[in-house]
Amino acid sequence: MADMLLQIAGVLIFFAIVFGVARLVIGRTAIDRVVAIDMLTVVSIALIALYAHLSGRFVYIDVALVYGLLSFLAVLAIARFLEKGP
Amino acid sequence: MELTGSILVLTGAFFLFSAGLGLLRMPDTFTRIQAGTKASTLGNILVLAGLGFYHPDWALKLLVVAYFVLMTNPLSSHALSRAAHAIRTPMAPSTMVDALREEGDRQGNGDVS
Amino acid sequence: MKAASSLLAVLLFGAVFAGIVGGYGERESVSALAEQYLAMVPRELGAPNVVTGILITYRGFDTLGEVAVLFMVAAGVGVLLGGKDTTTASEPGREPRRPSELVGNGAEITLPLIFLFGAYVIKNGHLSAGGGFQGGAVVASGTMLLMLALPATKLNHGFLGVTESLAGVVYVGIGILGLVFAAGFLDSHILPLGEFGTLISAGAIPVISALLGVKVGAELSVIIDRFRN
Amino acid sequence: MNEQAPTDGKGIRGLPVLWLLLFILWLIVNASLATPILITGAVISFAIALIFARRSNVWHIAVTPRSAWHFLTYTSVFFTELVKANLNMLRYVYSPRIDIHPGIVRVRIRLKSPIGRLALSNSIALTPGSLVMDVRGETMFVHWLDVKTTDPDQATEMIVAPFEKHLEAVFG
Repeated sequence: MADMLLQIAGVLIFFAIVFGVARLVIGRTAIDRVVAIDMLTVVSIALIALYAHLSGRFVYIDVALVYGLLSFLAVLAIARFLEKGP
Repeated sequence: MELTGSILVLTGAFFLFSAGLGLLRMPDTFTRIQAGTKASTLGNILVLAGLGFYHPDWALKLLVVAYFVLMTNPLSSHALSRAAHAIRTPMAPSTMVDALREEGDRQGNGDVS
Repeated sequence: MKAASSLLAVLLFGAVFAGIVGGYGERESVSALAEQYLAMVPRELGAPNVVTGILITYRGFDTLGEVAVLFMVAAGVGVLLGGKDTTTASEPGREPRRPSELVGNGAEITLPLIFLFGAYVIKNGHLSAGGGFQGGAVVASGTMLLMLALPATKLNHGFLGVTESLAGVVYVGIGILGLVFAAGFLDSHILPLGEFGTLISAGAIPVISALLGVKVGAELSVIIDRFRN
Repeated sequence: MNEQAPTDGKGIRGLPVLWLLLFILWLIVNASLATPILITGAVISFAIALIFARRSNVWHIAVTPRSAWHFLTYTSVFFTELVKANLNMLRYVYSPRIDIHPGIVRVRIRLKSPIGRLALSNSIALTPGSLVMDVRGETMFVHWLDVKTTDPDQATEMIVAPFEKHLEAVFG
């Protein structure tokens, strides 16, 4: 039962990623794409944590933390860059 | 125990899914930022909490990750929306009022400290 | 047209990524050489993290070379970009936008946590995932956050330079100590092996790893700061 | 930041709080209570706390039973609002036609301390239909997903008031 629920959760997360990528492709403006990337990162953190559970490796939680940190930096940097304008 | 955890994970995944859908469906950049930030933050926290039920010994570290997301995600969305407003990203036609634009125009849009 | 090309790019990337993920499986068996290393490193060096053990002792000379390359990069960037401070200080045209107050506050709060995490990754070098280079990179990303969110901050290049040189000198010094007291240059047996799996164990490996972390962090910080203007 | 720093901005009043926080965090990420880890953690967190407590006045927090109680209430208010915000968001996302009237309104904030303002803006960003666009002095510009009023006082009452009460008691 519990495993099945986890599998459904995995499918839902997969579709979340698909939607995020769709927004990344459609874009419209650069900011929209960055928003999509930001959201994809948060989804990935959840996914990494889930993978840490599935493979039973505690170390991967550190990976999630580093990933969150780096994506936060990236979004700030891009926002700063776009703010300055062309 | 495991069932509680998996239900939490599933709820979180559902919120992440809604975040993706909101990102796709919302009419303009700012509303997309809102949908993306809120739903994905809660979804992420729920997934981490659910995993905490599976592994009680991981709980504290998962809490650190959740706290980190809780702190950085709104900040990055704030930085993004600020940048979007600064470069005059178009807003949805149904937008009613833009106090920041009025204020910025009154200040000569220099915005220098 | 633009949407089509970006869709194509995403699809190609997805295909490559799917190939990688699809073909990925935890390796069931290891080759003979890996087997030997896996048995030898914990026994001889006392380090659970085999990769760091190999990097710092058996391949210690190569690591020294890598650090030297990084040092030369830092020096080169300094030479190429260093002298421009006065000319680019203030462009008359458009003033840069004031950075967000909230982001600045957030950075003030997150920075100590990032540096602490960097220290944790460095400290983990010989135990589990982590090590000097990785931890140094985390520390340098903290510096980058400092540059982004609080542009008014000035880095103390003199202090960073001294720290980095000192770490380098001590690193080589440990290498020479290994030559004198143990089997050869950068041999980690100058300190006792200690209890397997604890922080103070595996001879000089944690010390070397910490020195590497400090050195890499300082060097990358200087490089990032040089590129700021 | 710097322009509104009080005169004792260079002090080390925030040192104990920051040191304790970093030390606890160190123990959590290490997931161990061995002696060497305790000692290195104390030294490293002290060094980092010394550097950052002197840099800024962000960490000037007085911990009293009253502020701790208000912090707890704030946390519970925050989580209920977070869940409410998400259910609200779900309603918009899954409705066949998205019928919203977004806009940017002006609200007033009374909080002075940097960390309080940050906590407030993060709370606003995560609660029903609002997102902080910019802060200028005492005015905060909030993007509102469904504008109900453009009057600053009423908007303040609706968006800021639930958190500000508690945050003011915690951070000032």
